[in-house]
Amino acid sequence: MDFTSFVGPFVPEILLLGGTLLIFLLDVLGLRRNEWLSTVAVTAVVLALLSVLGDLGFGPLSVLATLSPGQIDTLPAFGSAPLYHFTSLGLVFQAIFLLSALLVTLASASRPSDEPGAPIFYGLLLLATLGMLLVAVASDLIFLLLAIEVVSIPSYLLVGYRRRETRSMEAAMKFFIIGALSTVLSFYGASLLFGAYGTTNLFLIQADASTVGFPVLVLLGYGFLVAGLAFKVTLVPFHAWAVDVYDGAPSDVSAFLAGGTKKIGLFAFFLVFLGPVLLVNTAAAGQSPFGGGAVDLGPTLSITLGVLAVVTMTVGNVLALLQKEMKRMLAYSSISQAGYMLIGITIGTAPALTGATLQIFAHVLMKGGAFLVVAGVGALGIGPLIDDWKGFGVRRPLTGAAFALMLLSLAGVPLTVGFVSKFILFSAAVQAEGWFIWLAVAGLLNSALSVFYYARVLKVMYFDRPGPLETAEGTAAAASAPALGAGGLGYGRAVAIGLAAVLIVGVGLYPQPVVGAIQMAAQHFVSAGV
Amino acid sequence: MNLEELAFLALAAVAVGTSVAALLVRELVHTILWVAVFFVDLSAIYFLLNAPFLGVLQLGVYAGAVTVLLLFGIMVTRKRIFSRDAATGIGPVPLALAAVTFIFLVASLGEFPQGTLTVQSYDPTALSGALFGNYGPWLLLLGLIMMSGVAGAIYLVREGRE
Amino acid sequence: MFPVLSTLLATLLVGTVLTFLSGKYARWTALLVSFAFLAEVGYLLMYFPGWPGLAGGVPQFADSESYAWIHLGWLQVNYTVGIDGISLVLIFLTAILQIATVVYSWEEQKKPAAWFGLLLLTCLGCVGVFVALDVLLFFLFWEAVLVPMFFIIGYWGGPRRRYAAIKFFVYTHVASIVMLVGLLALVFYSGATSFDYSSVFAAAPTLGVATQAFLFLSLFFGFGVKFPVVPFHTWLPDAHVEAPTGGSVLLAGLLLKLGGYGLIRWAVFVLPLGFHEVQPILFVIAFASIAWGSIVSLAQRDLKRLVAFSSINHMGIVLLAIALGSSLGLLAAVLLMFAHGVVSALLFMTAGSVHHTYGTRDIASIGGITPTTPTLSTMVMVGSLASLGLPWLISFPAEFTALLATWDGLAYWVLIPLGILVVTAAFYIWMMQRMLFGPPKGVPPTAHDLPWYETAGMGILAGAAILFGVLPFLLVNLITNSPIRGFAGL
Amino acid sequence: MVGLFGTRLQKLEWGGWLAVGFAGAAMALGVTIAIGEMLNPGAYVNAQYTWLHLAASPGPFPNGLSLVAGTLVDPLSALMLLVVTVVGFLVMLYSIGYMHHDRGLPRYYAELSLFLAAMTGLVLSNNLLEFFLFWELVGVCSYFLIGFYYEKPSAASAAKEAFLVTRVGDVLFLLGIFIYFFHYATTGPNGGWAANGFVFTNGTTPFLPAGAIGSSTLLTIAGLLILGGAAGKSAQFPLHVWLPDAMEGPTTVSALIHAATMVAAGVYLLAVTSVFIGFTSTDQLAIVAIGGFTAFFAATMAVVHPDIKRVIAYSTISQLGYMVMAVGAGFAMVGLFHLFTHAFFKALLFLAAGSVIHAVGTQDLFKMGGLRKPMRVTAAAFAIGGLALAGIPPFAGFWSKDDILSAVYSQLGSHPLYWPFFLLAFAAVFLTAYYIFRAWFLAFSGDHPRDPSLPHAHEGPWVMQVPLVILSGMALIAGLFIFLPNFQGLLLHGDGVAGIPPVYGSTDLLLSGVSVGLGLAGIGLAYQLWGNGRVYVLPADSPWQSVRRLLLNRYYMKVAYDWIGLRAVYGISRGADFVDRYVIDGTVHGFERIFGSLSDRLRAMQSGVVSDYAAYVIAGLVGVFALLLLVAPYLLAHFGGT
Amino acid sequence: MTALPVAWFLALSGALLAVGIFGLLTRRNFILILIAVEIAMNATILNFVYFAAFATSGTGLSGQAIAVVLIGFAATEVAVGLAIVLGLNRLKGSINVAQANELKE
Repeated sequence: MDFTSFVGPFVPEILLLGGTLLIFLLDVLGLRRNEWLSTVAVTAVVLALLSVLGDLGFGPLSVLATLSPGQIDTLPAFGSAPLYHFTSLGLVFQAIFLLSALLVTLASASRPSDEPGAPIFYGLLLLATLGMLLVAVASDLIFLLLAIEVVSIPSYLLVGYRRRETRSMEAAMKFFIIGALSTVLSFYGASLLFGAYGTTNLFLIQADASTVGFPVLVLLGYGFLVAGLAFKVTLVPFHAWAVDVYDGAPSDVSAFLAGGTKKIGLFAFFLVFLGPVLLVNTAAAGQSPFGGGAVDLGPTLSITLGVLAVVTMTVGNVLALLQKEMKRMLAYSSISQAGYMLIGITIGTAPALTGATLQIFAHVLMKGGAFLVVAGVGALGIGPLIDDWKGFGVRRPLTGAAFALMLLSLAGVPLTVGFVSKFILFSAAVQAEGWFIWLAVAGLLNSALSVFYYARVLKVMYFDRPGPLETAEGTAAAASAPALGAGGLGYGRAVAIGLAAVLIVGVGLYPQPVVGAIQMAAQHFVSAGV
Repeated sequence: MNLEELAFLALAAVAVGTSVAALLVRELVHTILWVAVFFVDLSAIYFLLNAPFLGVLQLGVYAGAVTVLLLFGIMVTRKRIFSRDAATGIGPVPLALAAVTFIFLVASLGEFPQGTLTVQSYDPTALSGALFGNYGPWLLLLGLIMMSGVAGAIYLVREGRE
Repeated sequence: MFPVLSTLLATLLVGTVLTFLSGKYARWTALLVSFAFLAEVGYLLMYFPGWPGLAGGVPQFADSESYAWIHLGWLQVNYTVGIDGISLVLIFLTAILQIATVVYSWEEQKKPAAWFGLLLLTCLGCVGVFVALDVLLFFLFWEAVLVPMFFIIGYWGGPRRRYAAIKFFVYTHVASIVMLVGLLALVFYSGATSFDYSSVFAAAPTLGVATQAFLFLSLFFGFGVKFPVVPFHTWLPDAHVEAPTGGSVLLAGLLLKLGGYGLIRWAVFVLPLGFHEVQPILFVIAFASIAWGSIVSLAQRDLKRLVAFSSINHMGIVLLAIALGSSLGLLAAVLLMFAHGVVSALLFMTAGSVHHTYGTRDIASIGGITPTTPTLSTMVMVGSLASLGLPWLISFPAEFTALLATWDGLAYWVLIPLGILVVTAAFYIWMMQRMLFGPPKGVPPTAHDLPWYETAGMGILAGAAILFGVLPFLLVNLITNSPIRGFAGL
Repeated sequence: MVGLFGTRLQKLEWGGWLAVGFAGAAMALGVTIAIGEMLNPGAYVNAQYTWLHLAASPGPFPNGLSLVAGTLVDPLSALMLLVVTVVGFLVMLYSIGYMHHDRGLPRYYAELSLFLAAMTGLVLSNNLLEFFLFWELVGVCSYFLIGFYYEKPSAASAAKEAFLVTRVGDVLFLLGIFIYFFHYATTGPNGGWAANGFVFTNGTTPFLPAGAIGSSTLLTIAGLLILGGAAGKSAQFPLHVWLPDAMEGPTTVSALIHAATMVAAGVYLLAVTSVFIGFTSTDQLAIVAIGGFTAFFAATMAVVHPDIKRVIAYSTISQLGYMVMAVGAGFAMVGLFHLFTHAFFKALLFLAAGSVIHAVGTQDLFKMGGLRKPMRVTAAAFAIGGLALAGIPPFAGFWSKDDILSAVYSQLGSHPLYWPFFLLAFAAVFLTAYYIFRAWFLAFSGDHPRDPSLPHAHEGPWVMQVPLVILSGMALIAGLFIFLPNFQGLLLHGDGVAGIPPVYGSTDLLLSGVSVGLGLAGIGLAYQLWGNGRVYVLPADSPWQSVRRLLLNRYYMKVAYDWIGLRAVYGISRGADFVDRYVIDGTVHGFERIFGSLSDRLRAMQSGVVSDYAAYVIAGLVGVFALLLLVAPYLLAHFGGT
Repeated sequence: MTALPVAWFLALSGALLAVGIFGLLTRRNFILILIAVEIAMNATILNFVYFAAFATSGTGLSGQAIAVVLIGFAATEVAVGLAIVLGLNRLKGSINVAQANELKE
């Protein structure tokens, strides 16, 4: 294995690693100004993004491609057990991950230049992003789980990097404990699969469960994996940490968690479960030891994931209904959105994956963008409660409009990318026929339910008058806040929010380029297997 | 029942016993002791399974480093080392959850071949070759994990100026 | 061919943006846009080539345009628009209401740019629904209407506007969602090659009767809530009462029409077998709406609430006419939608004027307002009499046709809507007796007759009500230039 | 011609005269047309326009559907046109004097003109639909004119009542139209409606061959519905309650609309229907029954009423009953003849009454008295009108009423049930004579008003007197028109299908004698009780007191209607409103509450303690196992594969 | 040549996992929780080791490699966990996780 052929495909990852190291170097040198660090981070992310887009063959960017077309979507020879493997869907996900990192780093550029902990923030952020990119190329279970840990460990620390804040540290503690538990569960599941198949390679594991002779062991293994990965995806009932963590973490980190790292769980779901879900045995692999009927891996997993999806979206929405704090409301909404995304893998067809991937893309923009706004308006005297946003939309029309747009997109209102993604996802569910239509029904009813609390926020923002107290406090806080451009948000953040908003509307109006690319990738993914 | 089986049963009993004891004793320092025994016990099981490299690693990392780390943690967070943990009950719900998990797990036991199987042994050289060859990326990932973990952990515990 | 429909939509879109940007000159921009739009609609009406008829059993449309939008193999969505008589007459209604509303709210002081912009946006959504010939495009516009209306109710509305806005938004959104499931199932279960109307239309007959019935019901739920039909109507009184006058006008005049239009275009024409299966259900619901709307109106003290419930009654008649499934019934339904659009808009304007002239809409607490505000009184009378189906005003030909069709289809069941006509007359006449006549009561000394812009806004509608009441064939000829002409009935 | 009247007149000074001028022009045209029709039947070309057109399509209208509007002049409409335009002109003229004190005159003249226009349109309609359009327009004008003094609550209330009660009739009428519509859509000439719509043919040929009528249940029902419509407009029992209350309007309006023209429209409708479509025998019986009963029933209420206008109003109802009866008996033209004469003498009575009211400012008969001397013209006019009403020859009422009685008499053989109504009609003759002269004696006889506070009475201006004189003349001679051959021709209506009874014009002497005798007896009784300023007071312990109360309270029907309208319907409506707010909307709120409490409960699980979160994770793990190993296999076994 | 029944190992690792889970759910002391996680982690590592030992196909070696990596990973995890413990202790003066419940609902 010569160096270029090993390193070549990993240009984006190496860019990020280089960025990290440079940041740590600057830290050591004492150059800790936020502007410099963020410039490094943004540059690294942008370069990585360009490289990934080049690999995906986006028009003129394809000159930047570091992967030869033959390296993408080519099946490895049977029997070989590669640990990583490039798929176009993986590249799409890399682009999505990098987009979320880009939004966060851009927005963070607006922080005060003497922001404490900036080096560790950017360093860990880039490292986590690097882990995310690695998740997207995994083709081995252990590689996948370790890559997830490359994301998780920096995430725990990112949540707690405001080490003087109790809330931040408490969130880190909760995140860590539940994360560690989930890691154990995932690895335990992987060990069971390893026991059943004698390998951890996902290509090899995709063999028929019945040929292995351990149908129940395999099911248990997948069960552990579901539980372990569900932590990342924040499926109910594995979700409880997420709300506290999104709430307690600095909002920019929340944006990164909700918009970015959560999605690696979904891609992991794609990688791990797509094969089994698509398996439909005519003859059942075995009997359930507890009675009740035959064990049939494909449909069994599909039903389980479907139930989880419905439970997740419903509970997430119901929890969000009466929530009084903005960040927690967004967190609950994020949980319910995970339920929609899970529909994609439950169905497992290329259209469904397309829908889910687009939903993930949309969620990066909507939820990430929303958290960025929340993070930015703290300086404008907006408190944590939803009621603190009274009259916000009227007082700050542009920011308000962007935030409203994100909420509307989350609610799935047309002309936004949130609508298109749900539309394609639910179309795919209907198109798959069978019981999957009920997933679409449940999802749609849930999105209707969700409208209630998004509309409530809009109500507060536009229809409620701010009380004198709130206004006074807001004015005072705004006055004491450092002078930032772009309506108090800072230029970097304004650009990030603007970028998200433009993409929300742009892709919502003309989704064809994005959706077309995703669909092609998903098609390869499904037809080639992992 | 042959010797290996007897040895396994003994080691298994010790493993379960020490782990339970570690969690139930109320003196934190005693807990560390029990845990240390548990780690050593597992190391013995690895030796039983013809995996001496792992056994050694277990002794070094777990019984050594991890135990010390934990002890260190107790020392730092406690005013007195020998202090009792706040009483926490056993709780029927956690017990039931753990038990049900166990029951689900052992439900698959029927699929395993009855009787004994020969334990394979692997050459540590082959293992290291694999670790730095085919499975190299795992180690690389581990390296990334450690790097971020160490960097972040140091930042967190450092009494920085803010 | 010149893309006249896209121009139509673009006019409103650009107009909306310009209005938003034009600050205190927003009303002039809005008026200009409205006139431009009216001119374009006039052009359409003048050069409407007539309904092209069927090609291979599939209805064709005039001025149709189609551009690829989302093409994913299994999912072929196009931007496809086109019109026939039904859509054209409703677009015409939109143009009338738009200009009337803009003029009526000429002196809007509270964020005028946003107000006029949102008004235009609502109209844009409605026109979009009327011209869309693609499932997704249709749904898109359908939903897009909700957002501006949400803001209109919530920002400019009455004391309970926040509650009403959310209720309106959530309630109708839930319905749309059920409808979306139906639409998706319609496309995919029928094996339509694309989301285009023609393709869905051509593929739908392959569906079995039971499937069609289910699909029809799910679509009907979406359309029915917009209608609204009993018992899914409770968003309407709240929304109407709390909405500002302009909002109520568009809500009653246009948004309710979306339900009827959708039902005709996307359910009745497309799923005749399912339609036939669920026809009895539709009848029951229609009769219930007719009776309920009218009877409950009688007990209302709030003028707007009264008109709101009367809308339920009228839209119940529309549903009844549609449910008959005859060409006469469909004609009546469209005619009645137009009529109701004009008349209810007029009535809501009068309610708004009553409110800000006398400070209340409580029928019982004001009386004898005629000497103080004769113009307003006249408008109330014209509106009420039109709404209760007086000949020479626009509702009559529509209601007459509807009842005629009902007799044709259901014989003596027509007694229900006929009998209810008396109740309808009763609550209007009673309202007029209490409010307009008798000794003056609750008239503030400062009350004076309407300002010119309100008179003009109402005048446009009253004029339309009289013009098309006397010359209904103008509309009828237009409406029958549509698949109604070839509708085989059931 | 129709359009001219819609002009909204702005200036008070000349507005009234303008309206009078147009009315005069209309009268000239109307009279010309009527005479033209008399001299040369079918002289006028009938115009026709398509009003609503539906192209041919499958379904009920294989040839498509056309609703048309057009005009038709035939003897029927010519006669009616004559009445409408002449009385209209005279009333308009009278108004100049009568109304000059009032506010809102432009509105008055505009509405009155619109009414005349609508009435003319109604008369000239050539199909039932167009007829209905004008019918409703007439009703609305009536509504506005009754409510002319809208600041009086009683006027506003009366207007409402009139509208609603006639609305009931209208609804029935509309349903009747539908039935005819569809009946003829399948069986009518030309195989459908496409060719000529629902058009009355030009007078000579009934729409349907006469023989085709008789048995069809549907047609019977349609006939009854038409009767319902007519009953509403013509204030026949049980929809008569609105007409007395309609006297809240200006007296001129009462004279024109609620005596001479609009209320007669119901009779005209029946006549038109019987001529062009025909009634079944059941219908005929029902019409006779309603008419006969109403004639008697309304007369009884007039006997005791103290209000001069209401006495005349009840008399109108009663006389309309006669007309309806005639149409029911199969002699539409006789009914119309009575309509013709009645229009003159009843307008005369109203205008005379109006003159009295104008002079003394009250409508209460018991306050008046001795007005004969200061108001000679009025007294004479009222007397002539009264004689005409009482059916004393040679006044107009005699000829037409006598014709009706003999027409009904000639039909007595066709059904035994005709008898009681015939007798009731006869009894009503006596009552009529009694009450109208009771009113005359109360108002005019004696020496001075009973209420001394009344202002000194004097005659009105010439514009008020001239119509009185003209109408008096008409009341005197209109009945004699019957002897004009051309007028006879008009009544014969072409082929005489629904023309004049065989006994017409000659003397069924016995019948006439009895009728005149009853009339004279009635006058005599009135004189006995009320003549020369006498006031007859019914003894307090008389058994007739309860009857008097019953009559004064109008048989409690208005009370019953109010109860139904206010208590029952409004009660239901309030109940429905309650259900709407709290049950239907409550269900919506219920969902809200359910989700709300669910949300609260679920959020309570978010305890903030990380151990709990870990427990959820493990519970989730167990749940996943259960799904995988228990639930999913069960589902697969019972519901098949994916 | 050692020979052992595979199922026993699974039972043992299952039991250890259950103990770890139990400890995780019941203990409130962060360090005890950390220990419980490590017990469960050891169960996992044990799984890889014995499955590798009883593997019939040639890739069994990877099981041991995984075990090596996991041991390293577990150590890192403990280090990170301890860092968080210390941070928490510094702010709240306690490492009782139940007392860190500022964030809820």
